[in-house]
Amino acid sequence: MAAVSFTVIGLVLAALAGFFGYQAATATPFWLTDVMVLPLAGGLIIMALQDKYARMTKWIAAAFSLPAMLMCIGLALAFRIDGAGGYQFAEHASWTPALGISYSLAVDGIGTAMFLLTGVIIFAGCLASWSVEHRVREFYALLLLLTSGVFGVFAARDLFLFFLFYEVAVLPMYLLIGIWGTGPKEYSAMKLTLYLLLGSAFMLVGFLALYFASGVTPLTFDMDTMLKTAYSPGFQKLFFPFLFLGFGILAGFWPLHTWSPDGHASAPTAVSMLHAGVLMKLGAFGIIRVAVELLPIGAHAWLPYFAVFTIVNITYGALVAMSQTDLKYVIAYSSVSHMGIVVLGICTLTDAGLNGAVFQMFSHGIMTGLFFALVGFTYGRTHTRIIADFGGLGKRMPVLATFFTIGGLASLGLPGLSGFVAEFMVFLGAWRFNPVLAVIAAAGIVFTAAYVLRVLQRCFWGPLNPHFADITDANRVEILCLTILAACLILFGMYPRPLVSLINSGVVGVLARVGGGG
Amino acid sequence: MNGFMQAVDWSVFRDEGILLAALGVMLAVDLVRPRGRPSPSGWILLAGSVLALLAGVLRPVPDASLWDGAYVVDALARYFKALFLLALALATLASFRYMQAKAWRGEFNLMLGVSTVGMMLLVGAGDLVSLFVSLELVSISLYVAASLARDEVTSQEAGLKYLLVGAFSTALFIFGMSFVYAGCGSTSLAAIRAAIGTGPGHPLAVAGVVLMLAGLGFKIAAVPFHMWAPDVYQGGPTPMVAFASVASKAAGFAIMIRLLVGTMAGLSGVWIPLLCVMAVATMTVGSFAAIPQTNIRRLLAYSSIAQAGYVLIGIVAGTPRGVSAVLFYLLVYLFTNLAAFISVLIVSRHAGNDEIASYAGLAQRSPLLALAFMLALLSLAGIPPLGGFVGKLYLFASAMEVSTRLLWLVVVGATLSIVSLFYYLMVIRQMYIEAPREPGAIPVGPAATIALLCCIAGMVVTGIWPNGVLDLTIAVAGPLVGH
Amino acid sequence: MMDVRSFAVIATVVFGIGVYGALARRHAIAVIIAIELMLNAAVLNFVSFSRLAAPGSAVSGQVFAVFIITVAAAEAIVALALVLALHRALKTARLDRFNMLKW
Amino acid sequence: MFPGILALVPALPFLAFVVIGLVTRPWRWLSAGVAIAAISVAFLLSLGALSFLLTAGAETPRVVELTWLTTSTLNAHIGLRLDALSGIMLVVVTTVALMVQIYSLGYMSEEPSLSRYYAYLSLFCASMLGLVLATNFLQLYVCWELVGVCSYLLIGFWYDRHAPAFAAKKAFVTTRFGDLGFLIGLIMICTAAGSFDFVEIQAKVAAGTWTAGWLGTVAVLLFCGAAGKSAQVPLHVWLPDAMEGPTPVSALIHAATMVAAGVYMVARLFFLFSASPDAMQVVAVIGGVTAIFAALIALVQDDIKRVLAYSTISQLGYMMLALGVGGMAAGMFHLFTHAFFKALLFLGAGSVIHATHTNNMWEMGGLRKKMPWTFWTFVAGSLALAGVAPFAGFFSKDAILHLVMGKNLFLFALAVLGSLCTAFYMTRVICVTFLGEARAASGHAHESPWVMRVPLVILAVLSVVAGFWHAGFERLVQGGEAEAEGLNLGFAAVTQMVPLAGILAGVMLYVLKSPDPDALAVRFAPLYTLLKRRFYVDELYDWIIDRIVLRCSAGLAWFDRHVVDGAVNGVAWLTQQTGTQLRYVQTGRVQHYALAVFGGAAILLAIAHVAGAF
Repeated sequence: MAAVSFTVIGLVLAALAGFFGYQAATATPFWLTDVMVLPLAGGLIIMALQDKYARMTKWIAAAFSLPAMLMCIGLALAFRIDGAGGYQFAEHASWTPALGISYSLAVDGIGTAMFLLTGVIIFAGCLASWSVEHRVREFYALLLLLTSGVFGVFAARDLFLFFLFYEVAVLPMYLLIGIWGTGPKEYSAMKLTLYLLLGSAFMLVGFLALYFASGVTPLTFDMDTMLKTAYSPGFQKLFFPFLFLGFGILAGFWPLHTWSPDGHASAPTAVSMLHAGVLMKLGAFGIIRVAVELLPIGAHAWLPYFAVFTIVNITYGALVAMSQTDLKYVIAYSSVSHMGIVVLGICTLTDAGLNGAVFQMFSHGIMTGLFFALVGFTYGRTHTRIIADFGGLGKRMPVLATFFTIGGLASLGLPGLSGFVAEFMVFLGAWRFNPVLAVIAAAGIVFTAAYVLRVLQRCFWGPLNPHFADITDANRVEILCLTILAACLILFGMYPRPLVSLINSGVVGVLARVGGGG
Repeated sequence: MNGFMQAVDWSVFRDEGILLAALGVMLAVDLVRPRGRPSPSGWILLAGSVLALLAGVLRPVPDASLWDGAYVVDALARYFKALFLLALALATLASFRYMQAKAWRGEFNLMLGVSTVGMMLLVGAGDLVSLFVSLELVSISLYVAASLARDEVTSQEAGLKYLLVGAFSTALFIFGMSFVYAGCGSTSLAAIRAAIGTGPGHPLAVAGVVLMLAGLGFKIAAVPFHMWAPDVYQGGPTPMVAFASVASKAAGFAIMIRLLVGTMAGLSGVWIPLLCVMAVATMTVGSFAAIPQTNIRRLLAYSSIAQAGYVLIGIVAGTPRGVSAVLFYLLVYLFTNLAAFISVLIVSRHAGNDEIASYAGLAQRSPLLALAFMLALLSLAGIPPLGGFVGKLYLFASAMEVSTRLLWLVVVGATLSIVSLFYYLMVIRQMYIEAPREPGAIPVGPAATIALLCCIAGMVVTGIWPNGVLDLTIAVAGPLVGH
Repeated sequence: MMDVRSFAVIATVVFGIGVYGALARRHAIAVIIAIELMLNAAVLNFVSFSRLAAPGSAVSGQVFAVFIITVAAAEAIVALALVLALHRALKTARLDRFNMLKW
Repeated sequence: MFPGILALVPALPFLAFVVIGLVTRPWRWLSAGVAIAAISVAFLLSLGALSFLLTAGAETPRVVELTWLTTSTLNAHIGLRLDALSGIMLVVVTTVALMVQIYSLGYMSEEPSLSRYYAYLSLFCASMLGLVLATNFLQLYVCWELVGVCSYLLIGFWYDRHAPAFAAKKAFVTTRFGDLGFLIGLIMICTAAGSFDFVEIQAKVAAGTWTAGWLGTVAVLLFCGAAGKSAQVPLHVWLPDAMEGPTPVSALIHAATMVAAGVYMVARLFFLFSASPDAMQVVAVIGGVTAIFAALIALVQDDIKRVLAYSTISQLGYMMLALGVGGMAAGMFHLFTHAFFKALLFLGAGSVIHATHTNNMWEMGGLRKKMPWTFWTFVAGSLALAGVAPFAGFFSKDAILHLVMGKNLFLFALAVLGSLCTAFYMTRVICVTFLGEARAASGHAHESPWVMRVPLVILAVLSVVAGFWHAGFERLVQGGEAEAEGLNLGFAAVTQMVPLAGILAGVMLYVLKSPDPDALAVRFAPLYTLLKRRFYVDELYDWIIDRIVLRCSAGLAWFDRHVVDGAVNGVAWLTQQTGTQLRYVQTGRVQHYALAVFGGAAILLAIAHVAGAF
């Protein structure tokens, strides 16, 4: 077996080296494929690793996710914002011409922002999983596989490819939650997987409809071709809900959100981070990229109604979070609430709203990643997540408490942290769209403040629970993980301009297609 | 009819001949074999099927028509023959170790071989008579194969049930045929097609077609003609079930394509709505009834019932794309279901039972087996990047292409695939999430490993690079429809 | 034409009797005989309908009938063998007793 | 040079925050030094800015800006705006902050987390100065929230005790509630104007772009934020509880600067408020009611800091009242003087608390001898607060009363009554705390160290002399052409009677004990209880939160788990049940299978027949 595993590892490395070498030799960098392939290669190598080298797993995972993150940052820096932005780093290759499938990748400003988010979260997620001891290799391999899927969705310009990556991103969750989760993990894993795949089934129907109705010969899944197609209004109105709800499930759209609290609460730390941080964004991303962009008339017809549901998302999520007793449930419901802001921003179809929505996708991704990491670290020390069991942990864990405070403040939309920028833009957009909704949505943030501070007060403030008299504060790996995340929150909260400009270059394209109000 | 005595170009039967020759050798060897020596029948069957397959693929028999079209060789026939031989080869390869200790393996292999020959003749049948005879050749040899496990009463019960329900359905089938004969005045498919034309058709013929649907439904295990399937899948010898679940089902779809799409397209107004009903019922019952199962073979039986429902969508579409989707899906299904049954074969032999609970911790006991089984289940559920996804996508697409009126069928299918995912995940949960109940690895054996790897490769290749197979199926399906 | 129709009616009646027997009788042998009856109804049809057939196709109905009889015999043999084997194991030939495989 | 260099004013404290947080955290005195150094430079720069304004004139605001974020339709900046208002506020904030930071060296000398303390203080100063210098609505809001969070962190500085933890949360949530109005108002006006910029919006308001009614709505919404921040009724409940924070923090944030941000905001947006008489009326009434309401409660409080807290609320009410009746300069002048004497009073109270380790006045007493510096400076502050001539408060309050009398007699009556109460409760504090015989906690009290005394003295001096800048201040704020309103001596002489009466009453009750205050409390028991329980406002809010919000929340949580998720699980259950039931159709009896085949065929025939196929 040793020979086999070394052979496999050698082959993967050689393929990787060959791939990069080819790019270097021909001076044609496949940026997006590179970013996508890195985690996958890491995952394959980890799977091929023998058991006795299992302790190397984490380092390999970090060694592959760190360059992925750095490349994402490079991607964001290299993205040319000047002018209309548009799609960049495009790659195109024929795949299955008989079905009109092509390997077609490209990102616009929105996609680039999501790449950045994913890169940061996956590296932080690898660090946050440092304490996993059970079946480590499978854990990291699945985690990295999933990440490749996520990258793929954000870059796909072909609906088939989009769907393929989408499933690759969603399905490993079943095992990740089922094997390494806590609590009713099998139940949660099953619920999450079935619910999300039900969404994807509806998406698929929508995709096929788009495919046939485009009327081009030969038929194609290429999204750029579909963008040029004017689907009939009746068609758009019929299929928009399929796509919106299909993606909406993943985006935590009320009332299709109940997989999220259970799933996030049961999932292991890094999986919660990735899931709430990145995967839920796939849903919102899909709504923008597929539902809204391809079916603009349908969007205009349906979104005013869906917007009402997002208001429920925001306020209801916050109110429900208020009376949760389990820390992870609080954060899960807060995700439901915050994702409502994202979808509301999309529903407004305004410049400010869409920019805010995407910014919130980024911001919430980082913030919720930070939260879940913190909860994971705390749970690792206290072995409880029940809020009432905590108390005064700040005394013993000042570092964790500080990061929790930063996360909490970002969550309640404190200016100076990235959450505010996003929420503010969404509210601006929502006001133009419908003032009543904007007011109710804004009221939601008061509730958010209430429950976030309540959690802070109950868990980290107050007299120290003597039960935890000798727990320890965060270690170096954890601090690194938390610092990366918190730095993003602060950086883009203090000076959002670069990120907003990046996102705006994509939003301009969406609005040009949708023809939304300014 | 004057062709019967004509000089016949027997070379059109080359592939069947190769297999038959192998069967003859097998019989002879088993006869002269000294007692106590292991029977080489498996090897001979494998060699025969692989030879026939290679011959069929590398040197395809050219198009031909014998006896006024009572037997034809065309692209469709060649495609299905290759498919049957592939199934036979893989099933034989995988069951070497399983069969080692069985006293009845000689007869069993013979029956599988005969049934394959029957299937190969069946897909070439161009006349109701030859169709009926070859169909019965397939069926009777499978009845026998199903009941051959003499050491288990359940095997015989399964065989008898299979036979009785099969004979009952056959009776309906040929009763229907007799009306078609009355309505169209001929048993030749070409003549029947001409008689039906595009018009509403003779009422007797219409009634006959409806009755024939019952017989076809039995073959593909479509609801409500499916009820034999769970019992036979559970009771029959696993290699037979593995083989029958893919090959016999494929044979059923082959004659469905031949009869309905190829011959009775003029009556599509009659059979399309009926098949729609059957498809929905089949998908629904298959998906739901599998949920409470605790026996893996029974679960897979219901799963294969559900799969038949999906394939029916392609027939319902009735277009070249629909037929090619059916052909594609059947090939994918071959790899997928065989992978599943090979895993079952190995685990059941090791565990001594078929309980799903025996799969607990399989991922730790035999990673390859668990991986193959998981991929098979995911492919059945239609998850990319596996062949099952492309196949299902293609089937759904073919239905949506026809008209948006079939949209509901696709929505039902897509939703039910989530229901079926539920029980597939339950099995995956046992394999990957639960801890092993007993320690120790489960050995797979080299032959079965090769078979499994072939199946995995088949699933993955059809999922990631389906181009070749797609082009082939499109080429096969093209001439069948539309004239 | 009239006689063909009446043959068809007779065949249908025979078929119906066969169906009834196959569904209602409990003894395996009786059921097998009933199924033979159903097959024979088809045979009757084929023979009588061959009069309606196109001139060149008349014989094919009769040939079909012969094949059905042959195949039915083969089927019956296998069925009887299985009933025997089951009878040896379970000491009964009642079909409703053969229900170890269910649900 | 100005105002670009002013970027340093908020930047230096912010840098101090970063440096303390990342570098000097382990060395607490070094951290304190960094913070004080930063604020000192900021203070000097602020003084420079003010003198620049005084010499170069403050008619037109000087603005520099930087793009903060930009999309196709949004254009948000951060920048610096130097004009009279911001110039004055800079000085007020930096002065008080500097005093408080120096004072804290003594007051917090035993605190192990001193680094954290100074880090928070620095962050607060940075945000507050950013707020003061804001050029646009967005920046104002951003800094507005940031000072709020600093307040939250500092109130909860001793987070390992329940009360501060709770008070901090309450402060944040309550102000946040007001900020909701601010946010909505801000979105309304900025969406309508297509800009966040004060200058642009002011121009549009002046051009009559919007109706007074609409502007009034916006103004009232914005005022919600101001009311929350400045603890106006009914959002005042957080400020008394905020006294759980360290006393210097109370002096800086909850007396002099942050709570005055609401007043500053109204003054800054005076162009908007003054465009709507209705909004002005709202501001005035809320201010007037707050002034008397809080003063009444202050009469009966036992906690020295709470008395001062209610007094702060009351004084903020006066400022709002002044703004509401159109006296922007008067309001701001009261803010200016109040900052010094209220900071002084808090620091004095802190000195007392530092010495006695209690907040309860009734455990003190007789501290005059033991803490003379504290006593005399405290008296100076009290007289200023009471509005006794010629202390600073006299000038500012007199201007307000004069203005109000001209506008609204009812509000004037409230204001006068409030003034009476003010004098009375300050007298009460002094009598109970410093005079009379020593009680339990006063036993080993001693004067505070010099680092605490020096700020007291400086602030005391400012409390005495700040009032004399009255005319200059008004000129600066109103702009050169506006005629500064002189002191009306006759009016002043009459109103001067009010605080004197209050002092007299206080002395009678608490020094001469005739009538005996306890007896009065018994005699007017319902009224006394009403005041003691702070008009039951806290109880009302608790009831609303407990009974309505939390029950709603629990109800929704139940709904989510049992109805929404119940539906999901119900579907799953139904699916499983269907499967289970369907499985029993498979009876195992072969004739049933055959029946199904026959039945199926029959159904197919029937369907085909019904459909008319044959």
